[in-house]
Amino acid sequence: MFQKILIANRGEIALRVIRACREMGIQSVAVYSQADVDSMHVRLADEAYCVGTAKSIDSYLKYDQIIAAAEVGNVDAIHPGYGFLAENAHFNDVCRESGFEFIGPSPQAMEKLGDKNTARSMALENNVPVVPGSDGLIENDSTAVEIAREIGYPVLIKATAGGGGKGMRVAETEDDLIPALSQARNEAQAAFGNGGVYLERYIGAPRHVEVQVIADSHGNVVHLYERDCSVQRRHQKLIEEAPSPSLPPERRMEICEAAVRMIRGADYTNAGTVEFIVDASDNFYFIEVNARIQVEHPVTEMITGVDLIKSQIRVAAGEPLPFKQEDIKCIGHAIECRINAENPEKNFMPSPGRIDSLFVPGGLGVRFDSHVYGGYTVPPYYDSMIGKLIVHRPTREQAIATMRRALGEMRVEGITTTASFHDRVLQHPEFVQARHDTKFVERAFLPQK
Amino acid sequence: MFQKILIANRGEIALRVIRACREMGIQSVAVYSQADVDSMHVRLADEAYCVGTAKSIDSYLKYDQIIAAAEVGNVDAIHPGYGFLAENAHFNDVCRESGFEFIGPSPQAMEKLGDKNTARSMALENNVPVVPGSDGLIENDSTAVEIAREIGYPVLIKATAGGGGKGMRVAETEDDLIPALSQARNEAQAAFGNGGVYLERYIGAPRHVEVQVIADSHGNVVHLYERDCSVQRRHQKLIEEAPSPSLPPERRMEICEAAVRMIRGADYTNAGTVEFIVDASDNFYFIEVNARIQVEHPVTEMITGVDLIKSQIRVAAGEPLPFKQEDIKCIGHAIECRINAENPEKNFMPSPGRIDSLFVPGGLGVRFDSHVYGGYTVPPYYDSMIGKLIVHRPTREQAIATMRRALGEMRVEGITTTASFHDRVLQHPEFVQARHDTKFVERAFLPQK
Amino acid sequence: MSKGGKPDSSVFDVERIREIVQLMEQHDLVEVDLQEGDDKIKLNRGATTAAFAAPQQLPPQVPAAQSPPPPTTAESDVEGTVTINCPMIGTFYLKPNPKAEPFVQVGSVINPNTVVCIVEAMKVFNEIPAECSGTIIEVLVDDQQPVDFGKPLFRVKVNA
Amino acid sequence: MSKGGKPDSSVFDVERIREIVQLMEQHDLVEVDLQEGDDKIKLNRGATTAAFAAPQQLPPQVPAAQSPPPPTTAESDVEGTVTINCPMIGTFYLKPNPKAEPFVQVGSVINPNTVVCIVEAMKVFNEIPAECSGTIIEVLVDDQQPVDFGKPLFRVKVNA
Repeated sequence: MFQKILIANRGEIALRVIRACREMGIQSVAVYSQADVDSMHVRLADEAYCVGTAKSIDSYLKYDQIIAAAEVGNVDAIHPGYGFLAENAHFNDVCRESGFEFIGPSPQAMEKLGDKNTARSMALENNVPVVPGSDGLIENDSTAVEIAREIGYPVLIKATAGGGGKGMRVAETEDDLIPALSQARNEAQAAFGNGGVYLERYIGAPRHVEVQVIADSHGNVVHLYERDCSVQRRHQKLIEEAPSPSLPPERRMEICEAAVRMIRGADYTNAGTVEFIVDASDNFYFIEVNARIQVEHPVTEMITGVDLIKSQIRVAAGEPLPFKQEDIKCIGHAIECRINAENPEKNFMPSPGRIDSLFVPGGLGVRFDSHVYGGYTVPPYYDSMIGKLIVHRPTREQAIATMRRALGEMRVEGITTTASFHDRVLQHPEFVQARHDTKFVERAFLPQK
Repeated sequence: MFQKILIANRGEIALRVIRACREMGIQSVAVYSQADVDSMHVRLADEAYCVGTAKSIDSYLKYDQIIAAAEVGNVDAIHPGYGFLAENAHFNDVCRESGFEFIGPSPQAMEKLGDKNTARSMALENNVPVVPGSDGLIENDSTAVEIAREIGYPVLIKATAGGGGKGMRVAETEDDLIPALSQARNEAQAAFGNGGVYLERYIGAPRHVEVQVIADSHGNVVHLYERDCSVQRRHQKLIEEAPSPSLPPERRMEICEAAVRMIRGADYTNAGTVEFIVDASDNFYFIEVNARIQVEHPVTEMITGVDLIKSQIRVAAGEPLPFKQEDIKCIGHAIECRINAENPEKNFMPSPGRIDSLFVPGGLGVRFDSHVYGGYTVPPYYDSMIGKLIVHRPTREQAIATMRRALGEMRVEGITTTASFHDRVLQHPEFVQARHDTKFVERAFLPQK
Repeated sequence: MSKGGKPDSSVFDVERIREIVQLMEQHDLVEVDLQEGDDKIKLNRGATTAAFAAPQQLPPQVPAAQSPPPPTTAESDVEGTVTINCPMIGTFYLKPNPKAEPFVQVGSVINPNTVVCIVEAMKVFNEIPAECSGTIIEVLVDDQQPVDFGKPLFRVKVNA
Repeated sequence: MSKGGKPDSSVFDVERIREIVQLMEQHDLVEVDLQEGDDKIKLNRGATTAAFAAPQQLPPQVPAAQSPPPPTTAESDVEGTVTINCPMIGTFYLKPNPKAEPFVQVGSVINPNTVVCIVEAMKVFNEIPAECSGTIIEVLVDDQQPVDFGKPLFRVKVNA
């Protein structure tokens, strides 16, 4: 087992990894930017090194400084958390080349799955359903028209290098197709320097369901059931829950097994998430694999009792998984609300600043994963999440009640948070009845343009 | 179901009840002393009424003010928490006479079980093992000698009205008996106005094991397994865990079933705890029934998933228990550390004062039940507990690791707490190997006189 | 002091803006929005932090952690006055019965034994004595409202 | 001082905008919105955040939220001196090799190009230039110790 691990991240996920290390008797090394000197991850780690100035590009994204910190700290392994360098196959490679285990999949698996076309092909090979679409890039307009007819309208045009909605267009009819295609190409070229696009069937208001999988280097692949992350605003997840409140039991087993096939087929080790969209008839389609631990991993931990970060560390150290598929039981229902320093009244404008006073919710069924404290200043340089409020109760109804209670008792004075917005979502009939999809928040809460 | 409940308590247990009410859609009414105006229970309740000055005797113990608050608040029921008026049968009666349901057992059951001799007789009637001893009070010295011979030395002399070790003496041999008897009588007379004493076999270093039971008014009595509370200092529990780490499985079933017989035999409704001592050969002996919710109830909630406060409220409202015995599963291991504002370096001297800054432990498996926050002043008038740190993990070993991690990351600046002491206990081999008993803390940590 | 009020000066007058901003700072204003016809001055300040500390504080008339029962009357924050505070929780009655005159009203001269109100609790109507001498200058609670321990009921100008 | 008040000046008068911006900065204004007929000046300061970043966190010698790599030297809290701060994480070497003399010691006179130490990171021995002129008055780190970004290495009395 590792003696010492460096955490190449900040905020709550840095704390999460430090906590796992401490419980395993592993020394932890934090890195931090000058803006994070008062951060809890710096205080709680066994050692901490400043790696640069506030902006991520000058600190948390600087390979050389992070590797140098790993050398100075004399660590065995590096945990990348999520965001920053977590899905950077090159950094992954550099870590290993420099003699540090990277706690995540191999650079090869990361790279393959990071490319959407390759990932899609792998899904098809492994009998994992994908959204009907073009096999690879669209060569020219006439092929596009043909393929779109096969797929059936509406069709979605997507940039192969894309992300965040850039280079994405919907064509409702054949008349829209050619103009939409050229817009998408131009946007993709401008944004990513790669104008390659592909087509697929447009699924208007899907649910987002993802399956947590973990694989060791001994050929064991185990899923830890699914999460529903359909409460999103502009593709940003706001609320996640496990298990899915709306997937029929037989579909649930199918989607989990598909995810295991995908991970096994990719020769993937460590924790990964297989993302799907689910249409109104409960058909599911593979979207992508997130080759890292995810923000919302705690809901899975709550229903399974499995510590995912410790499992990541064990697997990276070459140990076999300490559980088999049949050991994983799903007990109760868990919900996570991402508490962001944003003003929901002002279009979710970031609200960084000093937290003058804080009351952390507690009591039965409540978990709060956060790096903030009363007197802490939320810096403006990083993402606005200040904590994850997680509840676990025997039923979804009880979990919602506990979450609303916990949101209500949380006090974060000095900055504005999204807690009040979450409370509105949690009492909306669509959410309560689990009839919501990924367009729910826009439809129900955001001002229509 | 009740519309509105008054909580006749303060601190973390007041919060605990308010939380249950909020999740059930019940309005909550807090009462508070002038010293507690900034208290979290005042802020979180739907209404709050000041009932007097700082000292408990002038506020939290004032029946008339509490009943008046219940009238002004127009509540349906009163939850007494623990301590203060919780086991006061007269207050219980006054609540009911004034038209408010008392969330607890009937005054009759409370009174019967509150008397140690009656409770002992009831145990015998219900085939619940008791420590071998005199059937009732010792009439005179010669009977004492006879009975002590039957019981076998060492024998313990105990005041019938006693508590906290007052009026208690051990006689190692027959020579010690008569002097010890008269000392115990005099002390009991002085302390309680009642010199009645009885004899029982002295069990030197027992474990303290108690069984959580809940009964409804429809004849259903269900146990929620046992707790071990052997980590004590001067009869004050410091650390509690569930399940017992040292009781063999068959004994475990026997002790739980004995507790159910006791509660059923006493015509007891609502939550109650049946306390036993367990000797080195795993024989268990009934000690008493605690006719209230207990400080350590969360460890039972963690392993069973049952919300005990909500169950109390439901039962008091006349509802049947929503579960049967066979529904109660014991999952994982839970530990609670009572975090007190005391200085373990200075003989646990209370350390009230302002909490300048607070970092609440979080993460997987951690629950913190507390009314304090950064900027809160711990008043000197009440008990020194500022929170209960509770962990729940699949195994005891993991629970200890998580507790040590959580204790380590807790920051309570401005006052001294017992967190560091708990950490020492948790790494002691006797505790780790579960070989400890109620004398463990004295033996291992306290300066010998 | 201010010259910014001159109706003929431009809204773009930096000197006037400076004065407004200083005012905002001194008085912790977050926003000033002035408009006159087509003229408009709107200023927003960022940190509103000073405002947060205050609310939790104790009502000024009740000392924080007082352990002996406080006097029914307590020094008030208004000089030369005291408040008569409620010694128990209950319902406040200004009149002995609905048709009667109030026990006291603004201007009533009281001595320590003057009954100033009734607080009803548990069906008992408790007559509350003034416990001070002076003149009632303000009734602080409406008739038949719930009151709790320490609640200021009347403000009294004490006899010099 | 202010010339911005001239009613005849254009809204595009940079001098006036500068003054307003200075005001905004000094007084932590987030927004200024001025309108007079069709003339309008509206200024928004991006983040209320500039105010937040600064206070507690940063070591005083390093300017707050500087994004280009900061100067190796920074003003020190001791008057007339600066510190040479470490531009990277690594291991600090005072000497080019174990048997050699230190690059500098107390009393050494340095110019911006003087190599003051080596910081080894990832097997690369980086020579660190002084980037200031003056006299070394204190060596702040022991030889072969780990150093990280921004760590003060030397105190320098700067040339007057």
